Amino acid sequence: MSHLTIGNRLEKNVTAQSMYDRSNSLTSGHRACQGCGEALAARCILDAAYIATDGKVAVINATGCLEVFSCVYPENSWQIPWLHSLFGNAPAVATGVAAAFKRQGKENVRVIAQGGDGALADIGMGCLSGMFDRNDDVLCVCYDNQAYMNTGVQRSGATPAFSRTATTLPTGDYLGNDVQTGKNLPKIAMAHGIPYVATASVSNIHDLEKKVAKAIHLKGARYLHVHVPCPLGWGYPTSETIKVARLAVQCGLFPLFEAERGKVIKSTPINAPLKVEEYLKGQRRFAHLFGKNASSDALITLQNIADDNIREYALVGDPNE
Amino acid sequence: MNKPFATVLDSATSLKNKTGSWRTMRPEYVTMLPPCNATCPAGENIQQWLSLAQEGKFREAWEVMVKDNPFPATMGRVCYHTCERVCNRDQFDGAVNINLIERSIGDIAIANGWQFESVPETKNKKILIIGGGPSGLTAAYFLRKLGYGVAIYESHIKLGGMMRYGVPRYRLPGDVMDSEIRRIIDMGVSVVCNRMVSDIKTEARDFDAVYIAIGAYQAIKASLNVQEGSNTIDAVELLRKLEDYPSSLPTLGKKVIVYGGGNTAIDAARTVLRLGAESVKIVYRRTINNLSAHDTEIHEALEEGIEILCLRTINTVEKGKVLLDIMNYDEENDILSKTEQTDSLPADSVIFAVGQSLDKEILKGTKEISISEHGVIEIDRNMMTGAEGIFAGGDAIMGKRTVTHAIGAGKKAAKCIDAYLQGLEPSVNIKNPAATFKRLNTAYFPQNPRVNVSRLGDISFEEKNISYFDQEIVDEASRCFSCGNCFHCDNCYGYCPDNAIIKYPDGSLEINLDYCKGCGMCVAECPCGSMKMTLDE
Amino acid sequence: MFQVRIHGRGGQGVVTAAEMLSVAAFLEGKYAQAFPSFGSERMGAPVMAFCRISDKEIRLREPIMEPNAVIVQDSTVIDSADAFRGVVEKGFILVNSTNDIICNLKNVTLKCIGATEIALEHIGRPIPNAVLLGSFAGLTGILKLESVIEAIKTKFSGAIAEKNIHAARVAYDKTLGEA
Amino acid sequence: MLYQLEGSHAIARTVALCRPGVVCAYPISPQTHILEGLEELIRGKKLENCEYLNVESEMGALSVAIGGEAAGVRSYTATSSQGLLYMIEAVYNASGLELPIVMTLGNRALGAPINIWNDHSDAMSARDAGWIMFFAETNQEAADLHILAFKVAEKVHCPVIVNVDGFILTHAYDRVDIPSQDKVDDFLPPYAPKASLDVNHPVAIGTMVPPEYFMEVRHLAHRKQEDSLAVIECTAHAFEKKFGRNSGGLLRRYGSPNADTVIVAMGSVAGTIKDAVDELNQEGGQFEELSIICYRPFPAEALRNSLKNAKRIIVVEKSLAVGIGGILSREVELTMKGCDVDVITVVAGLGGRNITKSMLKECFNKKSHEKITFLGLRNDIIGKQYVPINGDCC
Repeated sequence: MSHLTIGNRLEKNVTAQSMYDRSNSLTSGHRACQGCGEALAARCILDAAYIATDGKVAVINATGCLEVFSCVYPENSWQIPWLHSLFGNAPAVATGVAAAFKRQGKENVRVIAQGGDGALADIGMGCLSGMFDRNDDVLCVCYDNQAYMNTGVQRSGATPAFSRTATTLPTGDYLGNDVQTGKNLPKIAMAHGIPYVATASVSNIHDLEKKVAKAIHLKGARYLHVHVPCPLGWGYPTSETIKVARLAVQCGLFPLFEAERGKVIKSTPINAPLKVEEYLKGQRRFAHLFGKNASSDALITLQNIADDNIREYALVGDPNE
Repeated sequence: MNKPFATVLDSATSLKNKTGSWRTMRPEYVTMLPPCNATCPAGENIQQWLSLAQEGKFREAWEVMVKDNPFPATMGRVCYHTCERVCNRDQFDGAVNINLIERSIGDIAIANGWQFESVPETKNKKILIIGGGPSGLTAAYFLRKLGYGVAIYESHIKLGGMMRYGVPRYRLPGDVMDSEIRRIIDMGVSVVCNRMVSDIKTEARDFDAVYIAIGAYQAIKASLNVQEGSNTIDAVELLRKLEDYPSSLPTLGKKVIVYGGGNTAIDAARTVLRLGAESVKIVYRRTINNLSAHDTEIHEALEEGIEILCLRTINTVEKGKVLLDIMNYDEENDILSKTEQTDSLPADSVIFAVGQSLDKEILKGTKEISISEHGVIEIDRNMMTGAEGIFAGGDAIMGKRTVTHAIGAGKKAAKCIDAYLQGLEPSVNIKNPAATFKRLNTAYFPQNPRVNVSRLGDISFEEKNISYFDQEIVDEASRCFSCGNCFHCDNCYGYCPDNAIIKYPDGSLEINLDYCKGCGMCVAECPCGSMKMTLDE
Repeated sequence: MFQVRIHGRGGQGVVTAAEMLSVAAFLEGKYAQAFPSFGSERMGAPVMAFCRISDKEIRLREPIMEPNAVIVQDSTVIDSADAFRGVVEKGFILVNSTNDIICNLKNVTLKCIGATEIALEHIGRPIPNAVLLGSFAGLTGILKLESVIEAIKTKFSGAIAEKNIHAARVAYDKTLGEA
Repeated sequence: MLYQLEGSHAIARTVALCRPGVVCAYPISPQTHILEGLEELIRGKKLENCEYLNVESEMGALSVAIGGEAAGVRSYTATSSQGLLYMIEAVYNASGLELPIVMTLGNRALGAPINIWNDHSDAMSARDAGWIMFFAETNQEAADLHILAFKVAEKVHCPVIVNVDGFILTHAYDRVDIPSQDKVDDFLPPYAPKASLDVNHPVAIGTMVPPEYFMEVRHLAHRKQEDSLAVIECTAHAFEKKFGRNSGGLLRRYGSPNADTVIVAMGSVAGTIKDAVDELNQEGGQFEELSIICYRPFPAEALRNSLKNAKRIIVVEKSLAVGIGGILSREVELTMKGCDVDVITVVAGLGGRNITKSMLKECFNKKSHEKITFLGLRNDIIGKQYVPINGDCC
């Protein structure tokens, strides 16, 4: 018996994902890769939103893997109202939908804009920032798989340091994506002072669902940044998506927290942080940091990033508390 | 107005895209044999009753226990719980306290007067069981359940065998044992105590089969020099006298030496401490690591102040003292040899606990029953002796003389006798593959060390009340990893990116191969290793 | 068709003046078309605006090159903007100035009026456009003063409107008085 | 009721009468006064039940309108020039999703060089985007076309751009009749979407369409636009019946009915051309003016019928396809294929260059034309600045 598992035979419906009659907002037959973290996270988030709103939720999807694998004529995997417009405009379209619902007196129908890190951190950041700026009544969900997966794993503004992508191939002295680059989208969201910003991991469905349930009913602009490993882009066996996501959290590289009006109010503790190597070593995108031409400097740099997160978000609780 | 062509689609039309065709490997649910179950001499389904205990279903848990073992309260006290030694959780944060849970539930059964179902004697066949110890009683229990008539002839004045005469009362209170024996007898077993059997064949005439479960009561004599005037007694005899005729106990004096390294030696030492000895020393020929007694028993004995002197053999017992040879033990080659050195210890009395053997007396009249070179009754794989219809089991046939093994033997004997009487071969249990630690995904089990309840208190024959409270049972049982057995955590269902696991309203799960792409996430995230990937056909 | 060109600097209400003129004409049942010289001029830069007034629908969309009247809101732009260019015979030139202005055109009525001074006195701000429209009504007789006053009301409200109207009336009377 | 109004405000007030539920825009000259006007009407509660959104870019503006329309609410936006280019991806998207958004385009040149003045380059950049495109001649028509645009858009489920010449119309004060709310309501019923985001009937909008079906999607879009021609004509008749004036439709003819020379144009320049044609005909000429009001779908059949007796067609257009020449004129030429008629391209008014009546008259009077004429081109500059590139490969 465990309280960390998705369900619990002694307690019904501990999570939306454990319900035998869950909504399966994203249903079977979609064309996501085997072991897709994004497909899983999307279903979890939208099912949680579905329950929290009694089915009154509509989704605006940016172009990207999620859109391409879920809705190719004549096969649609969605079981909720869903709209795809463009790569860079999902938050703005969602604003329009929310405005229309308000106009129709249907503000109880909650609007979610969703897309990948490319769609939101890069090409759509203007529209995202505008949506935050106006405090539009939209929950924006970013499925962060840290590169442009749909086009073949190119670097995005969310690609981590030293990561190998098709456009940051380690060669010679070049160790993959440069340090001191990239965008911290949750912090950018927080800087807008919007009502709610949270990070979540597909490896912690309980936490993810709680954050969705909270965020979905708040008024104004909300942002949820979800870490979704990609077996293809990151280079690990398809069965290890949850494991990789879990390790990212447990080493401190992906801190889980909640912020309200720009201030962190809560973080999820990791009691015994793992070394970043535990997370990195199973992924081909970091393989050049290990083995013959291993770079201890790079590992130290990444460990420092994790350690900074652990300090900044107080991930290791004060034992006196 | 019709929807725009192609750009607008009804929901869930992708269901016709059967992504199962992408798969090369597929997951399947498996049931693996948890190490606790695998190692239990009585063949208990520990994992299953722990699972029920987690749910607070103590009656159901007890019902599962007594499917294999009619003595939960007894076993929860005297079993040396090999299950805990192999428990996968031992590699994580401490084995589940299986023994104490069993005892606690056994006690609840006694307190609530839960009884076994009385089965009519539908088989019209009678079986004689010679010996009313754990093996004989267990055989009686299972045979009654199968509808046979059963009679037990017991040579002692009370039933219980080694449970009564080998285990001291501070470990197993008489009322607990009596309750569990009574429950079996109440199923309709006829019992004759104080009845020595001298001619098995003659006795067997009125029965369709016989089960010899006479134990091993003959104390093995150590080859040493016992001088006159010295005060010696066999441990078996001491314990029996204490049970049946306490007044006939010899005076042991203040300083007592116990000779031997098994559980009986420890039992005897702790018993004489309780009888008033001031100093009790165990003399053992090998090193402390080689003691065959159970670790917890040794530990408790030491805690009670008993000294264990290793690498010593008794050469001579004199009045008031023993003379010892100091030994050398080559552990690697298992060679024990005397050194030149000697030692002596003051001793008001010496108790021998160097082993027991079968009392061959009753077998004399039955030539077909042969005795092995190890001094036990020889049986075939179906537990039958050389004599047709006469079976044997328990301490009389084997080296591992524990109550738990005896119970296991009694259970198997009943099965073999049943098969024999029906002219069949006994069914063979096909064992599932082992649920090893590395199959588990311990990420789902937060550190939660086991809760021990202290056994120590005043040194007396009174057992301290150390059963778990109900909630403690639930909490400790909840530590079970459920190795290799689905505990319905729904991880497979919740983590499947393709919704290729169907969950039914009753919680049962099924893999929907129409959509399963074979990513293996369900298998990887199964906490208990009850799924595996297999090549797709 | 009567065509008016207004010159001035950004911020002086040149475009507003043209619009008010068109509104005044509209109120008299005429067709009118007002439009600025489009550009991205900032405060202080020379600007122009135009107004056509006609009894028929106006379809022409070209800038006014041969105006029947020119209004100069700021006399310092006269040279640089060539403000009097193309004024037709019997045309009118109305300049916001207390000095005499030299004009070489023949058969053109030139009138100078200290509109900024009047604006400062009656409005309190140096915005001469409404003042000049009052003077324009008096000078040309193309529009009634009452129409100009109604047009002013569409651009200003409350006390500001009253002050502008008063200043326009003063300018109208002054222009007529000096005629 | 008649008003003397700035064109932008006439448009804003008319759009408000159409009761949009979502209005969003991003400032860009010369469209800006329209959104300011609407903002004022909405905040002042003259237009109720409407969400006004100040967006961060034109991409955001049209995207918000896409969202609003997809959720089943009449949505409106406006832009100009670079703004249209900035949102062009969404322009194609809106028509592909069959969302009947109405957008005003305050026509303006495209940079570089940056130029804020009027021409039709922006409209031409979106001519193949699948939107219906109207061009307004006057501010009255600019206002009226918005009522027609909503009506047509929602009938055929296709977005509409109403082209209004920047500054020339948007900033001009003119007499405009603003109809009553009752009349507009009567003409334009509430919006009934073809498909929308509805929790009771969930659909997915905006699927990916593979090669097996894509051509059919495009073919259907083309057929729909062709069918829209009749709808546009019929709606203009209905409008005339309701409001008592001719606005919109496919095209409009003016002048001598059997003229040798027909001047084809779009937008406000038609007014100046009409004055020129009147004068030329008074001087004994045979000229006719033809305005294309509905540029997309292109009214080829109506145009061919109107021009079948012409000897000479002069297309005055405010745009230039560098490397090929006229755009509208080429389309007219293709339309007249097989007829014995000269089609002459007159590129005029680029980047706000004045188009005067006298320039036009002179041009129309010329007996022979170059294949392409740049009206009012400053040959002194060209003479200095044009240096032929020699034909070598390096």
